Amino acid sequence: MDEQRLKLILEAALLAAAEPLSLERMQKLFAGEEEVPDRHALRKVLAALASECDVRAYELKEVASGFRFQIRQSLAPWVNRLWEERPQRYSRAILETLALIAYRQPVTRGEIEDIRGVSVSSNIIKTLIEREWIRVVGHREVPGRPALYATTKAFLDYFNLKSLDELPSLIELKDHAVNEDEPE
Amino acid sequence: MDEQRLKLILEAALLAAAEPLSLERMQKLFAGEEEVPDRHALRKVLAALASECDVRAYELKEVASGFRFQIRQSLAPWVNRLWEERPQRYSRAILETLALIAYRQPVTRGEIEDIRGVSVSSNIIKTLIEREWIRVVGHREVPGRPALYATTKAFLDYFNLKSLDELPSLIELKDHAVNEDEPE
Amino acid sequence: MIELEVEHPPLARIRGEPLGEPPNDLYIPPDALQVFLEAFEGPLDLLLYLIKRQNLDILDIPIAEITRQYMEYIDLMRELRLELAAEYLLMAALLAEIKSRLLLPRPPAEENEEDPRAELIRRLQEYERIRHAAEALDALPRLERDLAQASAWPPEDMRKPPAPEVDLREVLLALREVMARAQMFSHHHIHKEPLSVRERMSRVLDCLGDEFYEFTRFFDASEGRRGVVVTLLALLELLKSQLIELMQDTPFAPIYVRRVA
Repeated sequence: MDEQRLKLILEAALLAAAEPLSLERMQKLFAGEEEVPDRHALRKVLAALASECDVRAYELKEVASGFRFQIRQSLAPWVNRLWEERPQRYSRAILETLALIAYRQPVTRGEIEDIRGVSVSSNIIKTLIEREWIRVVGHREVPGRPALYATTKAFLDYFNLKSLDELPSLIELKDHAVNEDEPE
Repeated sequence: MDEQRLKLILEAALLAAAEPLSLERMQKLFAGEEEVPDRHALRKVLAALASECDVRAYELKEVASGFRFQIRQSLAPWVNRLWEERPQRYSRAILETLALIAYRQPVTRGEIEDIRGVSVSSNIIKTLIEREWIRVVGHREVPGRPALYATTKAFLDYFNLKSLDELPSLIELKDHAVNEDEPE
Repeated sequence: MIELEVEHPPLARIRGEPLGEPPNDLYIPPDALQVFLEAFEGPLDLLLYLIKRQNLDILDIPIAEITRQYMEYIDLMRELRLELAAEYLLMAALLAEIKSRLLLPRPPAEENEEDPRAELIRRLQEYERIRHAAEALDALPRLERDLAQASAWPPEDMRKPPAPEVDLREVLLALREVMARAQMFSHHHIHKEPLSVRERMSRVLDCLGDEFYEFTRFFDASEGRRGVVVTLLALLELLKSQLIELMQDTPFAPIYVRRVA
């Protein structure tokens, strides 16, 4: 693969990923192709990408878990204003998906769809994974090998739970309406 | 503010936003500064940004709710390997229902059923609403007051369109010249 | 193969044969028939298929012939006791009606009466346009499949757009709603399933990796009786859903656990 092409692919992956990419993960982009670039080739192309950024609003950074493009510090005052306006909220679809993963884990996307009666978009799964509330713990051995999702320690921490057992059981949920005025 | 600086700020904001930015939202980036660039100035800088992308892995695209940088389609095969989840495929039933709503909006479920010749399951409507591709824009004033559905900006954004005008045109209808002597 | 037969329509062969004997050009292995039926989006779709397959013009459908072929599909589906949506039968009735009206000699006074096929043709055309539109829509480049929004990490010492705050009660309310919708509350076995078992299932899967794991290593005495029971239930549940398997070479030898490969 010529260097120009390699550079475009790495640039695309880094900008699409929204998280740092390790060299191993970059190599996986070429899985199944005749020629997988070695780490040396990757580093060379990354160096070229980094120097091209000199005139741009972002730079290539290497952090513990890999490489990422990052907006320059000097532009922070303007970028900050982007988030000032709207406090974000999760959609009902995200909350339902999260709840189902908590209660039915380990569970596949298809199984969640069966219960919800609605297809679950990949974005929902991606959002929850990025938030580090769910992760893939395995694959169901059926055609397509769908990923099995489970909640994480970070999920428990966020909601201040010691274990999943502290969540109300389904029967409790059904019988007692969730008390809106429950003290924190 | 000089044009070079303006360009860097817009580039930063577009890459930080993770969703399309409208010209209004871009102007808000300069709230409180002596000089807020007008729409004309913004468009000029956006055009410059767009042409600089020619050699890069991404392009500047205007969709219904604003501008976004997006990875070129030709690089999708590599980018898609980043994620465990395959992008969702949509069934013919969903696509036909969506197409009907896009081309015939505002339209009721009954009208969709008449044209497709089959009943439309509520799951299909629910999925489309949940993806925020369609929404209820009113009710037809007939018995039962059925909901009228229309497509959203999110639909246009998702399908890389700026307006409904950009939808592929419907095939021409041939006139029905009835053949009186049907052989039988 | 179908195209070849269209050139020499095998129609005469079929005529007179008892229904339920699938004619050659229609023969579909029974297993495939359900799939086949699902492949059609309804009677209009099936009709269009029959018309296109023979390169006929929608504007000039030989009603009698198409009706006959349509009925063969319907009978075949009934024969195999496939559940047939009412829409298919409605269309069969409509075709039969059009056919009979075409066969009846028309009194001269009604010469300028509309062709009985007109309404059907209009519907077929309209449906065909939507079918094309759906295909065109599917072919458009779209996010997730063909495009991705380009984004970069926010500047140093700045959080990403603040992640939404979520109240646990919101999650529980969402669950209540989805469960009520799916009527999952009526499933008895779910009530009694302690969540700790689900949690343990995730943990077992997580630490299994691709290796063998000795059965007893999953049990931690410090968790007490309750912990042991939870682990056992989790292992049994995983076994039942065929996510893990147990192995033992000889009686009383150590039991090993591994992922189902």
